[in-house]
Amino acid sequence: MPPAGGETKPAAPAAPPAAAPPKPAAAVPPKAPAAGPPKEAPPKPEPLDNELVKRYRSRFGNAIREAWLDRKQAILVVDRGQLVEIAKYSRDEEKFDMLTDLTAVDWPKREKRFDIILNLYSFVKNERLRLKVHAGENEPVPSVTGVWGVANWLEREAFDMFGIHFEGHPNLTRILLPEEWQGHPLRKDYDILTQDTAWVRENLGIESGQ
Amino acid sequence: MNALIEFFRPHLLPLLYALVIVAVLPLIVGYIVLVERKVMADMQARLGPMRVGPHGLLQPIADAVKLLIKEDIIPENADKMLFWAAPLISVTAALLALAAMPIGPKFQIADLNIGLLFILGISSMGIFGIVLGGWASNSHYSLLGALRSAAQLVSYETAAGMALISGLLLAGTLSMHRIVEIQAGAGVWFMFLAPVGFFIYLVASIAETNRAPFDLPEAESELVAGYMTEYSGFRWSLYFLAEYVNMIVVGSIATTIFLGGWLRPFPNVNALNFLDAFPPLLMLVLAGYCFYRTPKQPVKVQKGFLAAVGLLCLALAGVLGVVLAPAAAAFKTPVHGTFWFLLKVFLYLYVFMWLRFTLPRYRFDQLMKLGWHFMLPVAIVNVMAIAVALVLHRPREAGGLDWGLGASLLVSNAGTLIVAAYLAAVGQRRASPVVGGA
Amino acid sequence: MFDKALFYFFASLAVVSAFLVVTRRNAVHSAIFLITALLATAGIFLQLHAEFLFIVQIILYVGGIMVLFVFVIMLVNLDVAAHQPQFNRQTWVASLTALIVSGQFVAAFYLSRKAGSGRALFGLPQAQATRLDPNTELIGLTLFKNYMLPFEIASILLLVAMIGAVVMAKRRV
Amino acid sequence: MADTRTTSFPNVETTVLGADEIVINMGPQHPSTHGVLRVKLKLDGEKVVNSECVIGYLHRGVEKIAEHRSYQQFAPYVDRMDYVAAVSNGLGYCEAVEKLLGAEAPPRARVIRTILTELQRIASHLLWLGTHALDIGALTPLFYCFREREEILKIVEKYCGARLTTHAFRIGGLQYEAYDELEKDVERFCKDFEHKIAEYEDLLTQNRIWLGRTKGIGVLTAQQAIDLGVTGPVLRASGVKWDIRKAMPYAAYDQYKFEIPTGRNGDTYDRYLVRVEEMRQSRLICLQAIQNIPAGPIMARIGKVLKPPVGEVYHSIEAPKGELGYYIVSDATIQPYRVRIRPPSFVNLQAFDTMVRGHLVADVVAIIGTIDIVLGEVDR
Repeated sequence: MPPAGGETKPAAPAAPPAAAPPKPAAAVPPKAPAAGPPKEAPPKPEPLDNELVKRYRSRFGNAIREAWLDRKQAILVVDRGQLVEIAKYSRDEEKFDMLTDLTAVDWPKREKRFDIILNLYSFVKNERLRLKVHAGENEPVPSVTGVWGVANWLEREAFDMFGIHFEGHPNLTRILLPEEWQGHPLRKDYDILTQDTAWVRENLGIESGQ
Repeated sequence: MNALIEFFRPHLLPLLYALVIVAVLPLIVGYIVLVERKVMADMQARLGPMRVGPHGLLQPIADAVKLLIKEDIIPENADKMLFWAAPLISVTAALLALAAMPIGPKFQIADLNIGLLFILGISSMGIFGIVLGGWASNSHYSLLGALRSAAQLVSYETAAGMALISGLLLAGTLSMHRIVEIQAGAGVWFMFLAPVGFFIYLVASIAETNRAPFDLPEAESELVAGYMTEYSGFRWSLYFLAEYVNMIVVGSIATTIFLGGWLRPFPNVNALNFLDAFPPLLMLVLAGYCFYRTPKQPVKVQKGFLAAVGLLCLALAGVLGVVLAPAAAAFKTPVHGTFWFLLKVFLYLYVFMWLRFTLPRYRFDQLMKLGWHFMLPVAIVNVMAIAVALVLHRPREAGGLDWGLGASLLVSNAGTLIVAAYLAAVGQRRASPVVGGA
Repeated sequence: MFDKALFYFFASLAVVSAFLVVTRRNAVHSAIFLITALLATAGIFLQLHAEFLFIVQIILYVGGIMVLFVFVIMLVNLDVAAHQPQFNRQTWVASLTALIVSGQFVAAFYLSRKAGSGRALFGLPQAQATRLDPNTELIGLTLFKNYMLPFEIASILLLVAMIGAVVMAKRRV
Repeated sequence: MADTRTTSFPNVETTVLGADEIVINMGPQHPSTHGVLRVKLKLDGEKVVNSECVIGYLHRGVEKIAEHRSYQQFAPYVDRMDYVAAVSNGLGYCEAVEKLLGAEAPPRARVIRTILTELQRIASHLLWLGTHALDIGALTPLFYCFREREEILKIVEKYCGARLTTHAFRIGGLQYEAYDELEKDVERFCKDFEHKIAEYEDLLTQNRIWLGRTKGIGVLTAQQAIDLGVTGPVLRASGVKWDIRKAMPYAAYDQYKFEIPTGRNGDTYDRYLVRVEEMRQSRLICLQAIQNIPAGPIMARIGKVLKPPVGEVYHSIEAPKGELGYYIVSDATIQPYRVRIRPPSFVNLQAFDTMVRGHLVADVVAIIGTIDIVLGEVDR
């Protein structure tokens, strides 16, 4: 698949109009825009092994892949297959009763390109916990809508923006973009030149399609 | 030919009155709108219209011109004939109702012996203008708005009618002229004898004219502008005219039945005769204010206009003052009567405006519940209580008042209030919130 | 003369709009012509100095019943009915009946004219030519004194009908 | 769903009689959907069976834009999300990047940030109160609210030159020193504002029609609210005493005393009361803050080119509408690798369906108003 950003373009739509991707006017030379430096796994500032992680490990064993602390925030990388069980356990036993946020990050150069990130909050402990799941291009992720109702729209948004398929979601449709839109904008290999120009031309009547 | 002239002779004065009313009313309505906007602005810490004429005094004229030259749009699939006729029905019904209204002791087109019934009957025909207009527009908004308006109008008309009956029982006649005369004879306005009836009529008449807080057919956010949605320009302004004329009509009815019509406050108390000086003084104050503001106007034309308004007020003050002279005593009652009548109607309408800018809007089901579960029962109980009081203390002549009658009326009104409180309490205990609060 | 002109105006208005009620295909238009017919009749009442009847006609028939009528017509979709033929096999029966009834009217009219001013048709007392002055009061007195019982019976009948309608309309309690 | 999508969006699609269930469409052009929200309602008579929000009409791809801008360049974009509370958006973003950098704004900057953010919270609540009351039919509160909001905007304008999309703060502190009369202006505003709140309450709080239109409408229990991730005044009205300003203090909130108002029934009326009380508390915070604005620098030393070390951070603040979170991933370049914005309006709007079921159509408007959404933030 084509790597990120603006290279390896067929010559056809040469000289794109003003809105080309990064190039801020500032003198700072940006590095290769999208695909960052990730060395297949993000660095781990401080491995974490406190009581909480121990409880998780004792309960789920190898399903808890990694645990580290980044800027004093706890991050747990967990197995994709057991996400729902871990989520249920987090809610019921560990009292992480609110799913604050669910989103994803795209690392196109990695073997499993998506990080799905669940930001949990516990009212009782006044503590946050971040669960991470890795998923490849076409690998479905179990939906946590059954655990937290809020996941419904958040997963739809992640589907809309990244094309991540959430298995067991009651209504996995696009939420912000039009139903017929092609492509998933927050993927790193998507930019203004590769966007769905046909839709824009047809529905908005903008000739350039941008 | 002679026969024709003979036939028309007794009708000359009424014809003149009718002409005056039809010619002047749109202007009055325009200025009521201006006053409403000014009152609204004042309550909302704003200035309101200030651009057209000094203090926006020419705004109604500008609005009228704008409305008249607007494009007249008729929706393609509308029922053309009805779309065209509906606003006319509304306006005609509203204007006709004024025919039996005693604006002054002499200023009345016709004193019918069925006066009040005539007014109610004719003004109820205005519903057809609303319903047919809504239907003819061929739009869902219009139709739903029209049906809601009509449903609201019909429901509250019953309560309003019942409230008026309490006044009729006290007067013993339907003739509007006689009702005022009887109040003069009794020396007390019926508002004080049947206060519950008056307040029921006040609320019901607000609902009947689709004003806030009962303005849902027009302002309910789902229905855009209700039955007027598809109307524009001249036709729209006819509806608008009808609506405001209806307000004037209900105000006049309330003034006549409950507020002593053209009578001065305390007409029989000679010690308060100095109140006769109030009309000319009010006009003098207005004139003085106009002259005071005149030099502060930025443009010469505006200065002139404001001065002219001041002069007009001065002239009115003169007329109102001159008739106080013993030599012109014959003219005193008609002139001052008209003044007091108009002042009372205006104050009544001021209450409408005041409520509109103070209260949120009812929901439709709450509105209907208020009408049928609270207002109507209270109105019926009120009529029965007053009838019982009158039977127990039959006055010697119609409208005659003595202490026994006063006391029993007091008791009957108190009884009605207890029933009202009970109904309100029951309504609140029901699942859905708030009913009541007259 | 003017009175006569007015009478003929109202009378012809009533007849024409009554005819239009039957012939219009659009139910709303029919309803409007029915209203016009009722109003014209009310005008004739007014000419007879029967103010109370006049206004009751307007309040009850025009302001009350016809409003409900128009309501129902607008809510129920009558587009289909507008496209169906309205003159069907009953036409002949209906025309015959109409003919007979109008024949009776003409006969009665003619007979009463022939009988002269002194005697009236079927021995009924003829109405007084003079105006009954306080006729609102007269109607009230008549209804509540002379015909008290029938009036009350009619009221109860109407009340029963009303309650029945409410009970039938209220599906869910 | 998804069967009635037409290009012209007629506002009422099917109607009146003949069918048991009707689908009614509100918006996206509708006076009381507060922007370009489109709501499809399935009705049984007058009762709402279920609803579906169609959003995205204002989607601008803010998160994508972030990936192509430097950290500083992106800062003004966040003002365009919740554009009635731009200052709060900016605060959240600046603090998140500071956390990512491991820097901290100096005390003076943090106090001034607190003052302006609290003023902005009052302004946002005022706008909400005015429009919400207008939706329910009360005309006058709107003008009163805008009168006071104008005072706040004047202060903000004096401070940074802009009224709506302010870009008031910079990463690492403030760009502008507070102007000379800031304390005096804020104090004058706060002194007046006490009576002004009383004015709004006179018009609404005990009004029977207002009670009838808001009590028991759009009830959300605490359990439902937490399950749906609802935050901010909506959550507090359901009885959960939780406010990020207290739970995880940021800026200078740990220095001030204030209460967290909560409701009991979680209905529209309680949300009204909670927001009104929050305005009072914000006023108190402002009054405390201007007592003692520490002297000192207003910018931390963070350098001109920001290259946060590799890693990620989630930072959230209590925006007027709820929890506004920024999740930023850095790859040690001058551009963020990923900026995720956790918009309170978006998440709270999801609770709309739960709140509206079983209510009458006329209540829909009140319920949309009570969530206090800004479509710029829902759609981003």
